[in-house]
Amino acid sequence: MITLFGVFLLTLLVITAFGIVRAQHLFVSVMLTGIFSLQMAAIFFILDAADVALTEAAVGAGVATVLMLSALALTENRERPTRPRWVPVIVVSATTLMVIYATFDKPLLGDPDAPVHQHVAPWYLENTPRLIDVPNVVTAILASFRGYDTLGELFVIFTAGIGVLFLMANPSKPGAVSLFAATEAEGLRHHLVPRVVGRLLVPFIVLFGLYVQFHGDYGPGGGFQAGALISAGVILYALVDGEGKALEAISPRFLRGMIAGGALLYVGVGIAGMLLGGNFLDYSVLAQDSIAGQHLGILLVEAGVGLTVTGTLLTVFHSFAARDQQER
Amino acid sequence: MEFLGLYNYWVFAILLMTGLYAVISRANLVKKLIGMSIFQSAVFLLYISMDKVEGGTAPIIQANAPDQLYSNPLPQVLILTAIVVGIATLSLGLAIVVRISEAYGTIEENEMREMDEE
Amino acid sequence: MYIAATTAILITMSLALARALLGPTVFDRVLAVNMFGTKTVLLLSVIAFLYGRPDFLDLALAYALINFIGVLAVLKFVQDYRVRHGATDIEH
Amino acid sequence: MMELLLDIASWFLLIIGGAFVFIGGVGALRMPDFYTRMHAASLTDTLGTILVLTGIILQAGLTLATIKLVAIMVFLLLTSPTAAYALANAARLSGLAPERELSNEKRP
Repeated sequence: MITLFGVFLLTLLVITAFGIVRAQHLFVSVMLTGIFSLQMAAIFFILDAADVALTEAAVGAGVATVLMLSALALTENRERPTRPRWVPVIVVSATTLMVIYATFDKPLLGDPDAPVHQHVAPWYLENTPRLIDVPNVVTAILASFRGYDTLGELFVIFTAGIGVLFLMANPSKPGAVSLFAATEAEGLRHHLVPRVVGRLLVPFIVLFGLYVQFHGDYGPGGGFQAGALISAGVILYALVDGEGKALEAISPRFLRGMIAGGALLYVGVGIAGMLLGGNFLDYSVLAQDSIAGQHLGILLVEAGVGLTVTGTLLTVFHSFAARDQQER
Repeated sequence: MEFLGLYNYWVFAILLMTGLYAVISRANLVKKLIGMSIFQSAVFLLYISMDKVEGGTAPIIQANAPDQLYSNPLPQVLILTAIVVGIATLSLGLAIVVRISEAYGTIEENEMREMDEE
Repeated sequence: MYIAATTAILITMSLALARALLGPTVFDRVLAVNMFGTKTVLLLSVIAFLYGRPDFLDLALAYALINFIGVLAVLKFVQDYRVRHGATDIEH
Repeated sequence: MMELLLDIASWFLLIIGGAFVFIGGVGALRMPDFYTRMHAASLTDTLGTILVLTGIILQAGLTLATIKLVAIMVFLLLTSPTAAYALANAARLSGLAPERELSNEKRP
């Protein structure tokens, strides 16, 4: 039965994707992207990937829509009508058919004998309780077994944050019209209902973010999800109470410190392992016995991830929201 | 019901090419970025479809059920980080589009090309 | 019984999607997104029980908390758009 | 006996809740203009949520899951009307008029 639900959702997903590409109005595309992300999260959940679904939820519902809208506010929200061109249609259709033809050799969905399930995955599932002793195998692999990967990904996020800062940091021209966040510098302050409810929810969102951060060893969660959730909470605060208040609460300097500090914390844990006589990112030597060391290492590394993700997403949001539109 | 076992992969193929179509056929830069993120989501779907094990559950080990089957945790780790990296790179792309729009006054590729040729 | 509720929610999702694709105004689409969000929260809660793993309710909780940020962003977008352009060509 | 009663109650709530959710969907699709559509969607959103989540709570019993479900319900009941308010406000600000009312007034 659940398979059928999955098939239904996947069909909706395809329809939504066509709608996104077809829409002339970019605002409509962005709204449909929101629906797309909700469907993806539900599908990930049905496919037994709770951690991934939580990530998609945290990123797609709060941060992505707001970022896209603030970018649209700075550019245009209407696409010029283009003539349908036949070469791309033909190329794309032919490739689709070829890829579909290729799938006939793939093992069916959920086949336990598929090659992917034979190689390293059983080892991880078998040895995580013995070597690391946290229930959530995804967190164990993310932070410990494949710590190098995650370090790399973290530095991609770090670099993207630095890139946005470089691109958007130049001072805007005097006399330019202030926009998105800066309308009367007030946020939604004269809308009483959103303001009250928004203010009420901000602490709960941040609290839930912290729960996801520190409960990540036992349930779905971890630094990536928590970072996205906490930045969604701060973005909500910026929306209801104005950009200035949010910047007062967490200053840009502090945010930049978070971006760099998180990455440094991650690398620092790795180097600490080396100094204590292990390998880079080997947490076993951090404490008296190796399991306690692993726990400590995972905690610190996830905290580093959370710091960098929160810092980057908020910095990006502030760079977009505080930017003035230049005279055209 | 047997043929539904490949349905996820067909949807993957269609989504992948829908995203590619938006990237290669549309002149609008924001639309291209949205197409890129559809492309990205298609890849996520492919990986997550492969992690499913029939009768399994999410890989959070339950101490009270020693014989429980679990889905494959490895694709989940890869995609989990990729989603957050995806939003970071998307924001970098949007920042570039905003700067282009400030420099040219448009985000349509063909109009920019005309301006460059003048 | 979970299956009946899930089916109802899924059908409602497709109705909301139809509204999002048909429009005609931008706000209809935003309404559809918001509806879709609420339905996703319900769907995730019901499926968590259908699967017998109620510890995955965290996901539904995350959506319940942050899903309306998007709508607030739209309100702000419209408000600023109006201040900036004085015009209302955001619909259609 | 108690078990059976709880089961029946929760099934009843789930089915009624599903029905309300579905009616809301039909309303959002079929109503003539934006404000009526919003009316249909937001009202049934609230009631359907209460019914479905209460139905699940009866199944869950007294566990951590119940606390999470109650939290989900409270947050949805807070955010969903807020979203409806924000949306109606945005539509009104941008000058979208309730269609029927206007056409009735114009009619002699």
